[in-house]
Amino acid sequence: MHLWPHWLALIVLTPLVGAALTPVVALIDRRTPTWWALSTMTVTSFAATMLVLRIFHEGPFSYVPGGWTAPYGIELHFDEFSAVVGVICLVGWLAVLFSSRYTDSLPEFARGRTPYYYTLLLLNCGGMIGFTVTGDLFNLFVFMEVLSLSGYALVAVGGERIAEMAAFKYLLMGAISSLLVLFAIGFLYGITGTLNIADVTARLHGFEGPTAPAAVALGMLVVGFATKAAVFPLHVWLPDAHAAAPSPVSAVLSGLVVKVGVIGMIRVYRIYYGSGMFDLTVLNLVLIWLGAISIVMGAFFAVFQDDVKLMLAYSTISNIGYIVMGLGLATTYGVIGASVHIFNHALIKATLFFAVGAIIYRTGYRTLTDLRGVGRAMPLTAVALSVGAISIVGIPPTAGFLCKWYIALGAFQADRPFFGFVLIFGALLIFIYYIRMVNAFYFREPVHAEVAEAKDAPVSMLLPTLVLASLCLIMGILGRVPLTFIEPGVARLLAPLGG
Amino acid sequence: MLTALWHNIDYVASVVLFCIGLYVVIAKNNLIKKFLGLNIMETAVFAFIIALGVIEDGQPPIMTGDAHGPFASPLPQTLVLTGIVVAVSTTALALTLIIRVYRRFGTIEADELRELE
Amino acid sequence: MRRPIAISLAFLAAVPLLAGVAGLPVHGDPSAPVHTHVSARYIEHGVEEAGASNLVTGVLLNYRGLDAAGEVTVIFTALIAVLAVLTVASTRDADASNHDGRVRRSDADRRHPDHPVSPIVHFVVRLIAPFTALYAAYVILHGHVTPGGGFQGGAILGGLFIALTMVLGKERTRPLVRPVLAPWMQGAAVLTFAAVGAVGALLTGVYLGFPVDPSLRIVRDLMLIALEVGIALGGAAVLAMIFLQMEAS
Amino acid sequence: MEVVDIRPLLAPAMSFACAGMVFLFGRKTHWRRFWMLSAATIKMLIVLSMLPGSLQGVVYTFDLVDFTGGIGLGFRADALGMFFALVSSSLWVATTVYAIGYMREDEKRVRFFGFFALCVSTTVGIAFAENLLTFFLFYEMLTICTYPLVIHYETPEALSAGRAYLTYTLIGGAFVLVGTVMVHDATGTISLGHPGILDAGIGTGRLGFIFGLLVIGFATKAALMPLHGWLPRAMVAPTPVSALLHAVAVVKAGAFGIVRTVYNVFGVDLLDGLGFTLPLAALAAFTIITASVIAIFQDDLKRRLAYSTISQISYIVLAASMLTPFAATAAIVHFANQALAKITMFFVAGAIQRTTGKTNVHELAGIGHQMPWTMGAFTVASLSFIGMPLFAGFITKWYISLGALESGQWWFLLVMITSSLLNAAYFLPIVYLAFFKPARGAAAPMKEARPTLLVPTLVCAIWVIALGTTSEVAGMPFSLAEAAVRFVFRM
Amino acid sequence: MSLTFDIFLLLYLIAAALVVARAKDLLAASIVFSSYGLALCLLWQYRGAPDVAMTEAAVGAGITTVLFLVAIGRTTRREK
Repeated sequence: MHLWPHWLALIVLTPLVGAALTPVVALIDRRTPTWWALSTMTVTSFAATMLVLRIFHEGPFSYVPGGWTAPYGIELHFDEFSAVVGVICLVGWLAVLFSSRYTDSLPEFARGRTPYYYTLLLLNCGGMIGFTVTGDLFNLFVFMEVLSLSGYALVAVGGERIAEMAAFKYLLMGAISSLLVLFAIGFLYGITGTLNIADVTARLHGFEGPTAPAAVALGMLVVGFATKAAVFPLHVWLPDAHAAAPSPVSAVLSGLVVKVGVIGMIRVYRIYYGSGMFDLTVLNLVLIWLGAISIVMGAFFAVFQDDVKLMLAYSTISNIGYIVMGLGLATTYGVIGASVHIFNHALIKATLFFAVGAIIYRTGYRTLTDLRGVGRAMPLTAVALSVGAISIVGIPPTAGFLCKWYIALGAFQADRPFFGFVLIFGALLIFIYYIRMVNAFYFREPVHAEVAEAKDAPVSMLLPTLVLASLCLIMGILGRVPLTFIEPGVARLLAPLGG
Repeated sequence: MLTALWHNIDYVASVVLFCIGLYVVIAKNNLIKKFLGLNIMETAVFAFIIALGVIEDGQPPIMTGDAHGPFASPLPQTLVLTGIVVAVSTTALALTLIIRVYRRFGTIEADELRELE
Repeated sequence: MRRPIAISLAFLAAVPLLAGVAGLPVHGDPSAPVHTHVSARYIEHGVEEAGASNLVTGVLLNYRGLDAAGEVTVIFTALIAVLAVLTVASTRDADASNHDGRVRRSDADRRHPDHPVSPIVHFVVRLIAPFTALYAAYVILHGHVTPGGGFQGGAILGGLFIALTMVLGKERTRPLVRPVLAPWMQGAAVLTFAAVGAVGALLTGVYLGFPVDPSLRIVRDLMLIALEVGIALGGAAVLAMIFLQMEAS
Repeated sequence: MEVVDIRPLLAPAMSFACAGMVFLFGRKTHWRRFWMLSAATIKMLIVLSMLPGSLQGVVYTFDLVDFTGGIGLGFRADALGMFFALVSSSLWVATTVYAIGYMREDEKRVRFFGFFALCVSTTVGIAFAENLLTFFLFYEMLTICTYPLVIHYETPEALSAGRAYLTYTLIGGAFVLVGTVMVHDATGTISLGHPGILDAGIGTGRLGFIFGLLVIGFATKAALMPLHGWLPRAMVAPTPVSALLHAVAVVKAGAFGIVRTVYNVFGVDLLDGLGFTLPLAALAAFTIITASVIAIFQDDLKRRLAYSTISQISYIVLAASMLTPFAATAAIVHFANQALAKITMFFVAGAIQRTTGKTNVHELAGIGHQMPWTMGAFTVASLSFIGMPLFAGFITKWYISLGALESGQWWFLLVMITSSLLNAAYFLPIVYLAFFKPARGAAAPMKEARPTLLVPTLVCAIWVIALGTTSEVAGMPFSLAEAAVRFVFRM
Repeated sequence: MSLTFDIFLLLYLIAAALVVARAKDLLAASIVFSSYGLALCLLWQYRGAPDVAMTEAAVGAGITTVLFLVAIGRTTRREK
């Protein structure tokens, strides 16, 4: 049997089945869950590679489990935006590797949380993968729940003092947003009688009858996904949750899980642009403004944080602002920039959280004041951190640059130069923070002996960090590749708008 | 408009329930209470989706020999089945977190927790 | 302060929602898209295509099998999440056998002894327990013909287990949750879906495919029943373990 | 004629590599010196090796990476860039020697020399930047690399000066970036390889916006008033850094940016029709006069020099905004003239401070007898600034005046004359004090600065005279400036 | 399905929800919530959704309530 057509099903199933078996293999030995999770992610990554290769060759394609063609069955649909599975697998794989030593430092893990931790990590990745590749609205919701539930638990699993509280806050907002999405799916189903995204789009095209349900559904979907993506003012759950989680989890949450909201929004846009039911100018304007506020506010709060992880969490809000703004601009450049930033920000943020995690692992401190002088003690980690830092600011030739450039261009293309300014000043604010960080890490005398005597991170942490850091550079230099890759997808998304 | 609402009385009821739930989630201070509110919201959405599949003088979509139509749509029912499972999962995790929070801080009132943080 | 905001927000949500529902096709209207589009085919061909008279089961397991797979994954996730969050430092005797979610006698246990239960409840629960179990089995195995199915039956089984635990105490029900078996039980539903899906892939060429050929009808029915049983066992195990874990915390 | 050649990349890479070596292996003094000196020399030789070709109109280009559609990193050594690169790379050698002498006892030498090398690397990067993005990149890197130098002593004063410096220049950088994006949006290219890429079809409003953004962005670094606030405060830095900031790198980078904006982004023809440059010229004139007046009242020698710098840099801006060939020549030549004279002065100030510990002007009475060679060099530089013929500064003033006449804006002449008088008013008293006022108390015996400080000072002073006398000699920097002007004015 | 019964059920649901909202005693709120679930179950049975009704009875009214009770037992019964 040739596996070629089945990768799409396998990529969804592998992590889930792997997760289901993780508690089983945990019976064998304390270390097996790590290796098991690692090999599961390896298989998944292989599947992701095959899928990305296939879309390079053929363009978007579908798979129908059960053989019931859409709209009667569930369709898995792989388009350019789904290629984000590549980065999900990569970061997931590295996060597992990173965790192998990291979890030793968490007291709670000495008492049997380890297998559950890996199970949740796999479930989280599996949920995200399912979410990105499904072509069915309700299936989207189901996978969203898988990844959300595991995400809530992963926040709490580290045992930080406020972890459970942060997780609960995250859960409450996440659950409400999920409900909004489900409600909206109900509305769309009520007026179209179908759940398949493409079919919903087709049936809404030239829809006769009251449009109010579709409009309400649109509103709820946007609010729901914006909450998942932590767009201002629905971001309140994010900083605590991402700061309280164990660092590899923070990398996954900040780099990937919030992006799920954005991908959800892209799917929503696909429906509503495609059906041409509404003129979305006002919504887009709202999104642009919210994006702009997120950028500035996130960056502003980030600047004043002493806690490194908290500051990274705020910078995530800022970066989500970029993406949302790019989407809202609804110009080719803007949307391309936003879509590529989904990929690149995942790499960058994971780099940063890994590096910070390694530093915390070695020193036990997490504020700038405490970590003075750590750059000299842990040179390689600090170099990776610096690379991530300049990437997130968007300095060429790193990964963060081209996307922001494109989003800024998109702002000018949409004749909204003001937002170009906002974008650049947001980057500037973040830049100030990183200068503070570099200053503290390299040019101040250590205040703690642990910091001064720290050794560079162990290989299992250093390797993921450095791999990602070098990818930040490579993706910057080869920035054209993702841009051209995503372009047909964006063109298809925006085609109904004309031009 | 009002007639439309009257004919769709199931829908209206679920909207009302949804809003009551929303009110509880936002207004109440106690985390368990908040989550009771969320459960009300969830059931409201389920009621809404079930109502979508209802058909006039309908039968359950079970095709045993003597059954005759019209049949209610089976699809919304499957959605709600899944939804209920999701809801109970969320509830279980939320209550677990609440228990842990109580162990750590000795309270589950949101404002007191905010001060303790 | 909080209440006015909440009330206004609730009203703010109510207005568009009401406007939205007012625009929906009239409740129960047979010509609504819900009944004419996708569902129409289910009702018309569902029985022979999906192999279940109960169309809900048919749709859930066959047409939209991936949803059901996702559903069991969700509840599995919930269990793992609960286990991960509640496996806490208070149990100092931790060792490898702790991974299984088996209930341990912890400090918490000693603080909260099992509540004494009135003899009547005790008696009633014990009396109906076998019948409940039988009913659950019926619901599970007959789910493709009558209302019910794997998850409903699983929930009943889980509920039964919980009731028994409350009445008889953990000591008596613990043997039901064997350490070696527990992890398998947790993931039973997910694994069943994977296995049945793989069998389907071998038979029909698509994952979770069910053979439609009349000669293979028995295979299809077996697959469906396997799914039902898997979901039921997994669901019951998950619900029971969630309860036990919370109870033991 | 354009030739693909790696040398424009190699030049900045050289000091970059040097910085790396210093950071990695800089703990040993002799190794550090070896790296610094050899890198400085090799780099100067690389730049010099391009000079003959450049004089004949050859442009060396090297595209490092092209991200997409013209956005990329590229290097291009045209005449204008060559001029700037030549100035900075040759002065690097002098400053390196000086700094080795000056920083001999300092504890944080590794950091100092590492970032020092990085600064020069980025300066040459700015000179050779093929497009606005590359320009911006090096421009920002320069900001970052000078920050550790400014805060070198880490006193509260130094830290606050560093913060002010960063605030000004980073915000300026953001303006530049916005401008760059707008240029790309308007034209689809951001290349600096043409005598103007924008055209009037874009609309005056937008053009004005872009011009404002770029000029404001660059003016923060060029310390054009009222954006000069950071510069006097940054005087807390060690003297070689001040010399670097003022003469070679930072301020010049800002001025160079304005020159690039005027000549390569907008182009003379376009700006001539738009009239944006008139306010810029007025601002520059205002800065020249005001800064000079403030300088008169400064007692701290370095602060006086700082205000003098603000004034002098505006010459470049003023000349550039006149949009005539003569004035353009002046603008370009002034890069060298001002750099050499000012670096001489800073070297002197540092030498005095290191040798006698004096930092204020009023303490300098009689110091000319104590350090005759040093103060001689100072006198040469002063005369150059005043605009005495045979000194470098004269060339600038002469060509600006010619440009003023050429464009018919006679009031620039007034500015020139006033500023010469003011220059005299704040420099000559120092010379007078040094040589003709007896020292208070017992006259100190003659005690020159140590050779590592003295020799670079004298070399620079000699160059000030050389530049002032050899403008007609072929192969000297002046002819390079003329080549640049020919390109800009499409002659 | 009579309209009166419909309206009665729906009103009961809303009333139960309001009681849940108002009750200071979390235990009481949970019990009322359980009855709310049973009412829903009844409603759905009449709406032609016996599968969902069964699930709601077992899970929504049953297990969810048990979980709430356990949580209340582990934390606090009174809402402040």
